[in-house]
Amino acid sequence: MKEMSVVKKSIITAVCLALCVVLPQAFHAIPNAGSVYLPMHIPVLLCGLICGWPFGLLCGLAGPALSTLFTGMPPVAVLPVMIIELAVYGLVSGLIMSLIRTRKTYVDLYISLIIAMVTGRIVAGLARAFIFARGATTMATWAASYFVTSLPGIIIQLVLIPTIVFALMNARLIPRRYPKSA
Amino acid sequence: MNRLPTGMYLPGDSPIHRLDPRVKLLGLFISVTAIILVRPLIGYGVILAFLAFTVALSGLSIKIALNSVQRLSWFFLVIFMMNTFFYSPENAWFSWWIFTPSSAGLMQGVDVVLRVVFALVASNVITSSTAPMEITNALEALISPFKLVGIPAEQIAMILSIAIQFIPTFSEETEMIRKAQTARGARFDSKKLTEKAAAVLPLVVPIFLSAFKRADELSIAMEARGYRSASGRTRKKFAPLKVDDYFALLIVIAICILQILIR
Amino acid sequence: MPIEIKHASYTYFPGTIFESLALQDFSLQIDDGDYVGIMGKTGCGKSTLIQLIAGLMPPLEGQIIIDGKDINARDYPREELRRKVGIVFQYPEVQLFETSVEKDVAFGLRHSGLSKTTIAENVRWAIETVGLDFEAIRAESPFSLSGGEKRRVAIAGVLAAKPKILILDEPIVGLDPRGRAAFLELTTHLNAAGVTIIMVSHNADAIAENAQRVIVLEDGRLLINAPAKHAFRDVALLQEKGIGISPAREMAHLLSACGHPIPQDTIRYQELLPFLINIGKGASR
Amino acid sequence: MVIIEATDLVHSYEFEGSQNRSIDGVTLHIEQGEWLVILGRNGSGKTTFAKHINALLPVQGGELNVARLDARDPANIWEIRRHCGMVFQDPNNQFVSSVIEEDIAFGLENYDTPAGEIPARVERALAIVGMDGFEKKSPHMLSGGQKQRIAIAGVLAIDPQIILFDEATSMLDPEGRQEVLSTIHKLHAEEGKTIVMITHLVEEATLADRVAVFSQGKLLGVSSPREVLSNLDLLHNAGLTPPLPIRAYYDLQKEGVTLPCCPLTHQELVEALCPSK
Repeated sequence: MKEMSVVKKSIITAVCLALCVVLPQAFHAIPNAGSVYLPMHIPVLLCGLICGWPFGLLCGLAGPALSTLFTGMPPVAVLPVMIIELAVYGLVSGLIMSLIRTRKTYVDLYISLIIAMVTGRIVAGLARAFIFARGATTMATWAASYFVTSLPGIIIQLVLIPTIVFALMNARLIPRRYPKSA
Repeated sequence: MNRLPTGMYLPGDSPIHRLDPRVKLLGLFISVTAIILVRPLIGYGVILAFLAFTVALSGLSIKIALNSVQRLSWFFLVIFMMNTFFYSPENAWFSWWIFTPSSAGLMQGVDVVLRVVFALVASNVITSSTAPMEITNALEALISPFKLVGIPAEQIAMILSIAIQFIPTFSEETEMIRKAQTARGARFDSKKLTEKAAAVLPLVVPIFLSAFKRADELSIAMEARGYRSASGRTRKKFAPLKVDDYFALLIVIAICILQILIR
Repeated sequence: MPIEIKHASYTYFPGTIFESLALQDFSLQIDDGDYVGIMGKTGCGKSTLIQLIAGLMPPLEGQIIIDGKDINARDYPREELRRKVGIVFQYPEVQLFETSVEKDVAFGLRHSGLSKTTIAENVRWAIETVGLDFEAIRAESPFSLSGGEKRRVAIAGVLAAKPKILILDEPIVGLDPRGRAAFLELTTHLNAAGVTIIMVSHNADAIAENAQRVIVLEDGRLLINAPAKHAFRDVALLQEKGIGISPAREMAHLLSACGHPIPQDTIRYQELLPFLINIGKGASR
Repeated sequence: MVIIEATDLVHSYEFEGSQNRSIDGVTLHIEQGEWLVILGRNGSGKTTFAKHINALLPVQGGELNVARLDARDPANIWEIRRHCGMVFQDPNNQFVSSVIEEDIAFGLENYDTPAGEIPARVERALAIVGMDGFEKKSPHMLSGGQKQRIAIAGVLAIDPQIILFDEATSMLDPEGRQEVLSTIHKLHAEEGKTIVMITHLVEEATLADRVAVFSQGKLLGVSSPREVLSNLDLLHNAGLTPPLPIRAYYDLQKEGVTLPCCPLTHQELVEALCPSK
């Protein structure tokens, strides 16, 4: 397996960032999809998994801001919490992916994804509770907003992201993680 | 897609359009801080007057300045209701189950919604009057001091520039893919959760494949044009700030300080 | 099933500074089993027209009527339209997404209500019709195929629903000569089997050699709507408007100008050749 | 003087564990100031060959010298790319900025050109491709042909001796194709650039000084357009379709009518058939 060059990783990060702006717009065409599908999470998680933590972190930090700049969504008021949440996704997914090697690509992907998704939600909940809306959030509302209402989004991401990674490998657009493995 | 995206750059030649993008970005940051800090009623008046003045000066219509406010109406309604009904059980009008509507909550709801609207107007004015590339360049200038702590400002600026450059291409392509899959019978409006997940696959998988293919081709094209890394390249030079720029910066800083003083 | 477009108008971004008119009071009828070539410069409204026919967006004014029914009426069955009208967009290979070729081609039939065996038959038929070996390719990932094969699989994905109307938007762009020839042969083959073909192309040769009727658009209006034989009659007009002319027609025009009158409805190479032979024999004599 | 010198060039890529030859022993010399067209079907190896010329692919076997630099030496990569620009197929995948002047400056910045020189060189490059006045515009708002001309200007700004066109007209409408072809003509005639143009359109080959035909990784032949295009067997073996005048030439021959020479264009066929005019 050939490692991708920094130039290539940078451009992949750039297209993931562009998709942070474009995907939520595309999902608007689908009735009330934005809050359910969490479209912006997908490019950030993919960027972390494929390009590593520094690129994933950048994608998470800049993606929501760029989207606000271009489309007005997410609204400025929720931007800080969202940036923190997405930055953690990009960072953690990349970190875990570089730490574990089970010899099975999909196992690596799922472990990294799940840890990233849980950490991101915990950190975002903490940030919301301690910095942005002191006292106004309880454990219950946190759990409700981050796990229950976004459950469909979580399931979709768990289906979608590995599918995309394998499709990219088959198309030879990214190198295989393990040569000739499933 | 038969609607313009909000916050899209509208070329013009107003005093706001002509401001240095670094000043505009910094100005936006300071004004949003001022909006968060605002406390007494008179403070709202100052912000409102300042925003009205900026919108008038920018030559953009009120409609553009208020762009996306209407689209967010349900979001505002939710914030407003949540605050009204859950804010505080003290001095509630009545209490039923978990609902404790109060006038303090009502005020709080109005307050939050107003702040968000203000921030939206401020960012709409800036994004509508500044070319995205100018914003990236300004960002590069503003984050370049962080190079001292090892953050590669040029590389980040390059990535942002390429991202912005790809946005219109991806928007068109996404729309095309959506239409192609609709014509093939894709159902994006299914109710069942599993079907919902299945319905986004035909849209999202092609978008990523196409985007990564474009990334692949662009990285080859960039290398063919001699790109090695972000360092070792010609440095961008920024024009010095003009009198107008200093003046604009002074106004926003003054407003921000005022908000702190009258809290 | 005839297609009737009645006074259709379409404008992009109405009411903004980016407003642009795509179609203006446009009326047209396309008969069953026709092979229509659509030409015109970029931005003339061709893409808008075919998307309106495919029911992907409603016209701002006017009606699109297929089989006597307004396809944008509230009670019109969309599912039926999707199966009746197939549309192959430019670079259709980008729409591939499934894990295997077979699944991707079957995608359009998922909600069709057809039985499993019928679906399997249709999929096999579609893959074989585009000239691929079904058994060899069915389980492959569509992404690992070559560019030409990907396009064929994508087209099979549209054909699998056995549409009665097939719309093609610049289908041969990027294909090499053999790929082009094979694809154009496929369209005439389908047309002979009764499928209405509507093909948008800049390639005048491909249109002249295959289409029965030619439509030329200019600024959202109909410039020419005539049987293919007559559509290329006015060479001067087409040149002035920047519309391509089939090589055979151009040759006929040039030879007519130097004293060898060749009928103006000579648009295909095989029609031109006897005249060339005659002229050549005359010249060498 | 020879500017590109490929001798017995070989390249194979690995796919799912097996080795596939994409070019197989190609020997081709290209003269300075020449306009060479490389004809071939998709997968004939023509793009792989071109990617070697500006060092986008490393030399695996054989020899390659570009502008008197040995392409096998990794130290020469950047110097070779400076002498040899490349314009790609999809006009949308070549831009790094949404402001044209910044995009054109990109190549110059890569070679650390003094900042003061950049605006003049950007302006000159835009003037050559006939896009002056578009400095502040976004490439996205342009037509396909205009986008490709901007891409050409981006390559031209670093003043390479050789410019490669990898099917640069294949995604354009006839108008855009004409714009790009006449720009290439200008680069060749007025700027003295060596042009290497890859295409599968036989019509485009008529414009060149010489035509090289690739098939299955091999160079089938290289000669003047008239000689190559009138070689029906060669075109057939390469899977290419001759344009109307050449088809007519052979069909007439079958009928016993032999024209003095094989016509390449419609005009030449008319002249051959109407000798009086």
